[in-house]
Amino acid sequence: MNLMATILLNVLIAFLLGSILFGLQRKIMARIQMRPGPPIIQHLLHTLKFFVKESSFPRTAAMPFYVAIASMLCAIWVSAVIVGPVAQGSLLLFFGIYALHKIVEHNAGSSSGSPYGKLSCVRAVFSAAAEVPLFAVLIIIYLQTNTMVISDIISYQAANGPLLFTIPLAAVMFFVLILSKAPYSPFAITKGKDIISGYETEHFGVLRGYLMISESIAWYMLLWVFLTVFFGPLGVMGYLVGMLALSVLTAFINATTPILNPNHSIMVQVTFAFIGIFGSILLMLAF
Amino acid sequence: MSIGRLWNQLANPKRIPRLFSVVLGLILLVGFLVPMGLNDHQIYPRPAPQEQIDQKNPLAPYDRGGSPLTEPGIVKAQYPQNAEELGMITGYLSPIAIGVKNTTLYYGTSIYSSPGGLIDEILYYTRGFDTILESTILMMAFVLASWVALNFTMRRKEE
Amino acid sequence: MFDPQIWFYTGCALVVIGSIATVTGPGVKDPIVRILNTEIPAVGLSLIFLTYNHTIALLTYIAATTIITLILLRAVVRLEEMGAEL
Amino acid sequence: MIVPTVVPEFTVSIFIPALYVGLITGFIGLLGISFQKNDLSALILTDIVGVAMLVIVAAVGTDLAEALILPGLVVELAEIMAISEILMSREMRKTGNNASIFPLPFAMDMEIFSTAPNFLALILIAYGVFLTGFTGGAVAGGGILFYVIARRSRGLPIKVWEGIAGISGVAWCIWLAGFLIFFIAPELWLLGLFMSSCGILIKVASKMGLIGIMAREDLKRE
Amino acid sequence: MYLVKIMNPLDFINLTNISALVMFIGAAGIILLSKPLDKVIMFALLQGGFIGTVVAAKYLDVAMAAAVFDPIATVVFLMAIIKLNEIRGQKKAQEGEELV
Amino acid sequence: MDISTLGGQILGQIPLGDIVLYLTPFNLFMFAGALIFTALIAMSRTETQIEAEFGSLKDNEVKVGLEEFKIRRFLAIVCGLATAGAMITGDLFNFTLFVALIGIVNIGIVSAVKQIDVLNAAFQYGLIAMIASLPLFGGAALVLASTGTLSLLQLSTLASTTPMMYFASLLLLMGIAGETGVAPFYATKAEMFRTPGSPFILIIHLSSLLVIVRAIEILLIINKPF
Repeated sequence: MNLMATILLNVLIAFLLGSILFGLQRKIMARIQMRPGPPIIQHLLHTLKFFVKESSFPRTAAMPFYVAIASMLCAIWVSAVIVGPVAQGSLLLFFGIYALHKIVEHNAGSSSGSPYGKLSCVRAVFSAAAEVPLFAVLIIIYLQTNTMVISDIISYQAANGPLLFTIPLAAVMFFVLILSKAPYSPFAITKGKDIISGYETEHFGVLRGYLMISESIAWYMLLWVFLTVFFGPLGVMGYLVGMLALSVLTAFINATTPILNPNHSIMVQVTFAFIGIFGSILLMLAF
Repeated sequence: MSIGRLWNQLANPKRIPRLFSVVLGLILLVGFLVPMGLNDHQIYPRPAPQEQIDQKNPLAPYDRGGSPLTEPGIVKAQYPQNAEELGMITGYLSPIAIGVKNTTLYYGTSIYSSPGGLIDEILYYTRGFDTILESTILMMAFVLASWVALNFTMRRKEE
Repeated sequence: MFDPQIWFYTGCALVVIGSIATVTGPGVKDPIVRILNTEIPAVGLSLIFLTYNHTIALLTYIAATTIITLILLRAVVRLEEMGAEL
Repeated sequence: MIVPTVVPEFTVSIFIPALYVGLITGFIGLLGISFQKNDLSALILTDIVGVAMLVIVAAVGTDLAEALILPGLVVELAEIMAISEILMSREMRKTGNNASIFPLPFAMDMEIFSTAPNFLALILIAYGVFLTGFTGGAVAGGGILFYVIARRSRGLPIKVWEGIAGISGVAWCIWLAGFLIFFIAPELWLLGLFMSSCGILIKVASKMGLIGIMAREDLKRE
Repeated sequence: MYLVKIMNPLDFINLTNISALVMFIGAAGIILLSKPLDKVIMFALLQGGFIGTVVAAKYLDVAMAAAVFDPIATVVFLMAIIKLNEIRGQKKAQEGEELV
Repeated sequence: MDISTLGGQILGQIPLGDIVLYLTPFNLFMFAGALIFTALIAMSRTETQIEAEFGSLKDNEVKVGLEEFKIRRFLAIVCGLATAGAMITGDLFNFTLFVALIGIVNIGIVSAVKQIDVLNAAFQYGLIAMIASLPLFGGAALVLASTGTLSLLQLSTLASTTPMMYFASLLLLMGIAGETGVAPFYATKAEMFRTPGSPFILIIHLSSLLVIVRAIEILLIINKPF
């Protein structure tokens, strides 16, 4: 029962903090672009709003699939919270969850039958191709710490100092991964405004609510993993400050860069990945 | 902006197999720089080539000892504890195979390719799961080919 | 040099020569010539199997290579027939 | 001692040459594909790459290596077939189904077609049934295929085709049951062996027969 | 004296060496001859050499299977070549008509 | 070096002769994920793709025909099962076979469509899948040659990694990259997604990403950097 409570608490924290960070991000972006911007809790309110709105399903959708896939996205990120903050399990498992998330995201787009969703789906496949090399981060972390289990990585950092200083390029690669998940980022080709809202175009009511909840949790989880893996054991304040700092940083980047063409977005990420991989290996050989 | 154009070219499906094969070819060349050698402690070792046929063994080159239904042959499997009847299949000869064995010296391959024999032992018993997959791959490839053939390439006049 | 070595090195030579011939032999622009040239590495591979005494694999390979040839020839004839420009 | 405990010296000594031959062949084949503009030629060249793969696997030189080669090459065959079919389908759509523009009077009265097929096919099928397993399937399938191509009879309905495909599915199930017997009831291993080997035989042979039916469409159109 | 005994050229005439030679000739023929039909004949030579090698290895069943499959491969090649010639001939004829 | 530092502690084994499947939380999660998606695909119908018709104000509905639907669903289910299998298998060669099966079935799922571009992408992907069988099986054979075993449980107990094993795992990685279509070889695969039939193309993507994650585990088991 205690475990259940911990899980619920963690999921709730993840959801609330994720939404507020998103709101903050939009605010900062707006201010950089000399706009007033929405209030910080806008994203949270937005999410809650969708649960009281009427749900409707497009006539063209692939039926049980269309509903199940949006609910699945939520389930996947809840299990990510269980693997991450609650159980501190294997990092590999976390990346398995991330892979599932990519799939769900891409099929939420294609299952509605909307041409915008379809384009978003094709782009999601493109971008997955770019994010896969970033899994190399995992290998680099493993080579450095000899373990994949998050709790062991934390204790390794407690003994040897944060990994950020020993494998900085891996941290940069992971940051690119986080950046690609942020809305309005140069790599957010799946949700670019040229294809309306991408995979979310045809989701209304509860389904959209599910999608937004899982986006918030995903953002929280990615930041959590980044902070845990590269900064070592942190207190509550540490996590809070770190997450704020990262959100502000991504907001600055997103506000000042244009969205890239899909092919270029991928190749930029792949180039980052290759530089990161070879650079990290060289650094590790050097020290 | 030549790098942008280059990146766009990489998205052309026709170029991908070519690109892949160049990269793979270069990696194969790396193989010449790597010191390699065969580890002689292998599972399922076999006698030197032509050794059994030179001894005029009618079961050459697949004789691994044992006698049908009574005594298991010699099989060096990875996990012998997982296969209770290990070696029995190698030792088994069907009645026809026994007939062939007594008639001629040079049909060992046929004898051991008929039910029984070492390859059957590996393919069906110790590594049977592999064979399931292989026959599934075969089946899927044929389902695919015959479906395309039936619906598109053979009934072309009807369309 | 005893027999298996002769088989082995003959097989190796055939595989390498045959694959070079398939890639850049004279007249390989014609697909049927190319398919005929692929038979040389196939025979070379058969010899390598023979050296290692993989006779059951050899038996299967002899049958399979005939069938592969048939499939490829079918594709060639059919594509030629429909006047495809690849 | 019939079976040595370690791999014989001769096998170890030819490992490096065999491996290098595999790598060189693979390199040549891949280089060929990368410079090849023609899709059909690229398909033919993948055959060379397959040969390189088989050389590398064969170089290990144990019984296990042989067991890995055996189905691998049947799979290679199946993949070539599937992909060539897709290529044809694509070209047919591109050229707008003009495949049968030329009515071909293709009469080839060769002696070998009237007498040899029955005899050769009979030998091959009988031999294939005796061999069983993948090998027997390939041999018997070759026999069926040759028979089907060379026979004059034409117009095999799709139902027969589906029947063949069905048989092969059943054969696959028989083989699965055989595999399970090995682990669930090891004392019945002989039954398992026969089920497995005959299942694979029927499966491979019937699939090879399909190729013959397809090929006849092209080569023996009357 | 001993050297002479080893170097006896007749020792090199055995099934293995002859087959290897035949195979090389066949391979060279397949590669170098220009007409596809000639190539098929050289292909038969290559196959013959291979069967010789298998016989030298004393695996008669394999040799038998190879001997059965060889003519099949040859026949398949012949059929394809004849058919292709026919198609090409027709295409040429058609193009000629169009020109006239 | 021990498997439990990668995927969590080993919960059990399923011995099938020489092929021993082992279960860690990581493997089980991926296995279950693949199965859930397969079940979802098995019971879904396909979506209707709406396209604007050129030169008029009408809409064009692209549907998947019944025959095509059946064969694609069948292949998609097989692909899902193969992915699930690749997640828990404990044998290197077995894993490569699963990957090869996934490759051929993926081609099949899109080969049934009628768009020329998609067929072209399927053909080019098929070429890659065939080429990739060289590094895939070749890499597995080199691991066998240098260590004398294919079982991952055995491989994880070896004391050190030889350069030959590094080379072999490089080949394996290339093979998996080719069969699953990761960058920079992604284009063939993404083009195949332009066809309708979303539940089936899900499995194409699912299989490649899950296989990549699993491949990382396997490569780390083979290579012991310390």
